[in-house]
Amino acid sequence: MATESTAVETTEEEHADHLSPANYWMIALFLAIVTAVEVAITYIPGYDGALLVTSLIVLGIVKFLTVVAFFMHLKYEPFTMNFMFYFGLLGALALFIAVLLSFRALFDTF
Amino acid sequence: MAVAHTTSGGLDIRKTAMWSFLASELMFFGALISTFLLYRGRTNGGPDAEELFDIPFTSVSSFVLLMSSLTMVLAHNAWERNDQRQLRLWLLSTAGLGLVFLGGQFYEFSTFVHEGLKLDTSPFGSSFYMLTGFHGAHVAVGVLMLSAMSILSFRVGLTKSRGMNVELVALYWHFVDIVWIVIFTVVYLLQV
Amino acid sequence: MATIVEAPPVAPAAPSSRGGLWGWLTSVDHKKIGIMYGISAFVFFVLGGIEALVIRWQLAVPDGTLVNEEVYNQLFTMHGTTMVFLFVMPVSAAFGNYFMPIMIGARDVAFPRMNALSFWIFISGGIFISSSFFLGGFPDGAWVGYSPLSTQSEVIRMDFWAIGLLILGVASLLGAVNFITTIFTMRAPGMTLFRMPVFVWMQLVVAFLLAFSLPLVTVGLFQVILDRNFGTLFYDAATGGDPILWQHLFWLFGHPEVYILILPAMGIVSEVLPTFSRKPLFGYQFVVFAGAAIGFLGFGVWAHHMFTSGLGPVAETAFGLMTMTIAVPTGIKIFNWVGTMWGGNISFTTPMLFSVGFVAMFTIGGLSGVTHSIVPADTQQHDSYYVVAHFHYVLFGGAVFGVFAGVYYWFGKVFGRMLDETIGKWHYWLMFIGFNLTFAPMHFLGLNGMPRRIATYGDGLGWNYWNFMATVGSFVIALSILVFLYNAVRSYRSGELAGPDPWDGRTLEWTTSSPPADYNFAEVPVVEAIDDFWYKKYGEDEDHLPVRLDTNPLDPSASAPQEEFHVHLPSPSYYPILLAVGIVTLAYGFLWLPVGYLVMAAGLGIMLWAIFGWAMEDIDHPMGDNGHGEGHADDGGGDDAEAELVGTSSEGAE
Amino acid sequence: MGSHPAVKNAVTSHRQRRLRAGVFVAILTLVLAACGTGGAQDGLSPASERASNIDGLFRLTLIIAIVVFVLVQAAIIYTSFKFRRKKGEEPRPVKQIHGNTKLEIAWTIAPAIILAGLAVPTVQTIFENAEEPVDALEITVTGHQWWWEYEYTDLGVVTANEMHIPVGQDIALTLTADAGDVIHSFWVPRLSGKRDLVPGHENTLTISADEVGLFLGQCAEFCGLSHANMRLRVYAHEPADFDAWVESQLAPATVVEDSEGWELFVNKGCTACHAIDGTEAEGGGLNPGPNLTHFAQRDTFAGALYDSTEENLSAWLANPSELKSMRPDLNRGMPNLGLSDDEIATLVAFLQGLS
Repeated sequence: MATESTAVETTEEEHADHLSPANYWMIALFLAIVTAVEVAITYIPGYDGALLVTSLIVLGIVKFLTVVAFFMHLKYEPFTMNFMFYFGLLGALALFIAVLLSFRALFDTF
Repeated sequence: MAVAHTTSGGLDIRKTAMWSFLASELMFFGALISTFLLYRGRTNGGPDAEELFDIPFTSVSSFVLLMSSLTMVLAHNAWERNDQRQLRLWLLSTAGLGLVFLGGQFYEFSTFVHEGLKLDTSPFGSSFYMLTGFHGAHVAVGVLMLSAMSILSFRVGLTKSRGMNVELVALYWHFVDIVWIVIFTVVYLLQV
Repeated sequence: MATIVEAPPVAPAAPSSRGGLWGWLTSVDHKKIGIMYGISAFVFFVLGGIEALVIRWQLAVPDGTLVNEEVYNQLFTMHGTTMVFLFVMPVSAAFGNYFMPIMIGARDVAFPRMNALSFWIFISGGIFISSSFFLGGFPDGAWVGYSPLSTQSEVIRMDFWAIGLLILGVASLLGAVNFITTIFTMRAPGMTLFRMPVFVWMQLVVAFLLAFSLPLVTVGLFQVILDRNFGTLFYDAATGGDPILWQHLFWLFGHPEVYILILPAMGIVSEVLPTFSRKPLFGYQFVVFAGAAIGFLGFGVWAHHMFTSGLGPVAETAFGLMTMTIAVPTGIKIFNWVGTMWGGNISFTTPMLFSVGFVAMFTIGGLSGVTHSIVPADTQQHDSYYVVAHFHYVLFGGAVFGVFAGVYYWFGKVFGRMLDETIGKWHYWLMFIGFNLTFAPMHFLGLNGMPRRIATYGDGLGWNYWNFMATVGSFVIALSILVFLYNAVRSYRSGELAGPDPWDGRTLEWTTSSPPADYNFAEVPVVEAIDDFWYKKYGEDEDHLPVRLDTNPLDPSASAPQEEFHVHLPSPSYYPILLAVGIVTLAYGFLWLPVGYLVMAAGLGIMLWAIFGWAMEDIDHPMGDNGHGEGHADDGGGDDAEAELVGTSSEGAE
Repeated sequence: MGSHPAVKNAVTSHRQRRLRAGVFVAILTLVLAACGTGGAQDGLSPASERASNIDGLFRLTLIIAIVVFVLVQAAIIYTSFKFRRKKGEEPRPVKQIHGNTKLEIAWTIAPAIILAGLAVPTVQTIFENAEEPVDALEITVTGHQWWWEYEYTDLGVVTANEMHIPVGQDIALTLTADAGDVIHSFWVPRLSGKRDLVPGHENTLTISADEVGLFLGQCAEFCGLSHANMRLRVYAHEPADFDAWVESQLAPATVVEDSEGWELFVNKGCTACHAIDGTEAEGGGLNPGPNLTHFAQRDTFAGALYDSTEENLSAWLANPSELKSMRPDLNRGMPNLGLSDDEIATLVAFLQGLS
């Protein structure tokens, strides 16, 4: 690698201390609770159909974004990286929803 | 625009590469999950999701993987503080939790096969095993990298000046975790 | 014209550790890798061309008997596969590898060893697929490999195809990650995104297209391999599998792929037209945005390849309209290219001829593309020779003309000597005539009801005349390629010396020597504008006309002996080629299970050895370099991380 | 699109402009006339309402495309000549123009408007051609490697490769392929666009014929070895003639069950694949072949590839794969039964007796 890496080091310092281990434990606790809620609501009688599906998807998204933003520090990364990842995420979602729609296979059995 | 010395825009070279690779991986798992969603009802007379899935069991292994993200981020934190002892501890715990998850998946697969769902039973079976199998392979690669990292940590010590390994492995590991978050919700919870 | 400085007759003798065959095999220099990409792509181009000639000879007259159906099906499958994956893609990678880093003022790509790995995986994948010829026959399921035909053939030919494409996919994905990273992080000071040459922009868009589309076909290819070898039921209609799924996965990749093939050529043309018009590119930002828009929209139109598969009128309408919208950014590009020439002082050199030919021929391909978006009309055109005509106007009239524009434009930069202009013009006009003679008649053939991929056709359907003309045309193209080959060999040996800036160029590559030094720039350039080099050469008089300045903006290395500069460079490495050998060994073993398990084990062993060696390699080892032994704190560990990146992609999923 | 300055300057006077327009229209007419061959498989000679819809839409698009083509190419050629540097001339400094936002907006909007204009009839035709026909004759088309099977669902007629339809009536095709087969595509260019036959799917396509005649077509989706030899014929009759054809198809097979030919037909295993209605030969098996009940009424055989002459049939029975590439070893296509010359003669006579 021909270029020096001084710039690397400086950006490194910038976000190193955003979160402490205590924060991470709290986030993990939060994730654990969300998971527990996810599992729990599938056992509540009468809590099913669109309501259940929506709740599960929302909770899943919350977990997903929490890990990405804090554990993976994407929240503290430059725009370019956020753009690449979320662009890919939204792109993947849109494409696959379109594909499943074309098979009429998205909403029929949920 | 600042006329800086080296990397334009202050982007870290290896992290940029890793994030673009992970974005690409999103598409990969997206296609696998879509295939599963398309085929989930096509059981060809074989067992279906409701018969097979053991939600309490899978919840535990999901929890294990989720917690491995915590240990990973703690390892990363220790590495940033140059705390070799903590780093080793958390790296090894992460690898261990990963192994527990893999063990759970092995147990799950053998149970399913026992109950009559094989790779060639139905499109449902094919797509289920392909999706979870590829995820498992990713976990296994992660465990290998974590082990290599731990060995390096014992032998030479991993410091911030010695490259970006821990950071990159952490990104990869969390990615494997978030994919499982989606799989757990979409493939398991929504199917029963 | 710039002064012509003394340059060595051929590529300069490299330091011993970097020279010779071993030097090429272990090189991590993006320029050498670019040259290797270019030459191997050209070899595949000739192979694919020979396949095409046999196809055309067979179809010259009705009920042709040169080859039988079995051979014919193999030939057109390999023609398509070769031209798409083994010629146009790698030749774009060749230009990208060689010029992208130089054009952004970098000394190399972000991950030089990964770059070498991309190339070696590509070449082993190409050899893997082509070797099927000696091991049971070429793949014969068409380049689109539609299931269940691809899962039906009992012979291993389609395994060669599916596994080969997986291998090539790994190569492209690594290349894409490398290019994205390079363009985002390695630009010279002042080289903001919107000062980058359009060629670099197009490489960036292509890298994103690859990164986002390859995984989709990867999943599909795995499904085909699993179906063929492990009894999975993804495409087995009897048990509920759905063959249409493959079409979605393939075209979700396959349509962006079309833009992966054409955008680099558009980038080349966007460099050539301004240089020879002596004007900046008209509407730079619009051209860039149009390129990005084409790439983005390219993901939303895959189903227009499936208008006859029974999507239903609603989906057909949606995808038809989406397809139409792509004509808008494409039109913007064409108008801006004409606008670039307008008011210029155009010199019709060979690269310029090819570029203007590109614009003219691509327009035809674009317009016939619009007729495909008219869904009902497409149900007549689909899978007919009309489509063959269309995509050859895009990929031959477009991509290949663009590639040759690039070859004539940059040959002097790469090899130090210019291609001969007179022979070049012969080449151009022969190719232009041959191309139109070959492919224009196919429009008529298709509209007259001739389907594609047929080994023979009956007499009395009114197809004889145009088929014969197309065959004549294809041999004119072949002749033009011979002329080019003659030109290339002759000029490489004794062509006119190029000097650093033979065309009075506008971008950074012309500030360096021809060929550039290993380290590209002795001094990393500082960029202040689009077409920075031009504005360092020319000021403006009171009428806003450019006036040549007295300063010498060339990089010091362009006019001085190379030994004076000591720039830290990555050492050569033999692990990339070793890793590629391991991967291809693994692939060969897979085809002949259970005996192959031993071969696979060997392949895996080689791979592990290579990955381990890669991670542990001290890339500053004094033996491997020009003696630059100075420590570089970041490198050892950093490449460790790079190795792991590679490890995940080759072992894990893709 | 015409807003480019090159175009404005290219045309110098009114008279010239009119002259050029005249020449252009003349050439266009010639080109369009020269395009069609009028052949039996010529997509530019539509013979049904839906094919005409498609053709009209295509011609509209083509005219617009040709206008755009001429304008753009004229601009390129004009610019190339006007601004070229002559041989031996020194490079001349020119103004470094970076762009013009107004022009950019113009040539973004102009194509968009043209396309929007094209979109309207396109969408109309998509839905028009997808409309379910009323009082249609229903035929299920099954694609096989490498021949076509037609089942007239309401009439109880089963035939192969040659489809007979009445003039002026909509024919509702249901298109499918067996689970073990591959994707094919049904295409009779003069009657309609093509539609795929996908294993596990049932696609629909409506065709019709405005005139009596023979319309040719062939498989348009690559389906393996003998894709090129998977041809089909559609015969359009006056309704009365069509009824007569149906009647002849419904008549019992003219088979003498203890004739030498029948014995041979059974003993050589032909019945494993080929059905003859009204006899014990029910076909089916791993590789169902064409129903032969009224074979002698057909003009062609082997995927409509060969005329049903004695000579062709004899050659076929002697070695089918020599006349048409097939893979009988993989249950795709007719096997070589190793017949003697006498047996072949007997079987050909038997087949030609199946009227």
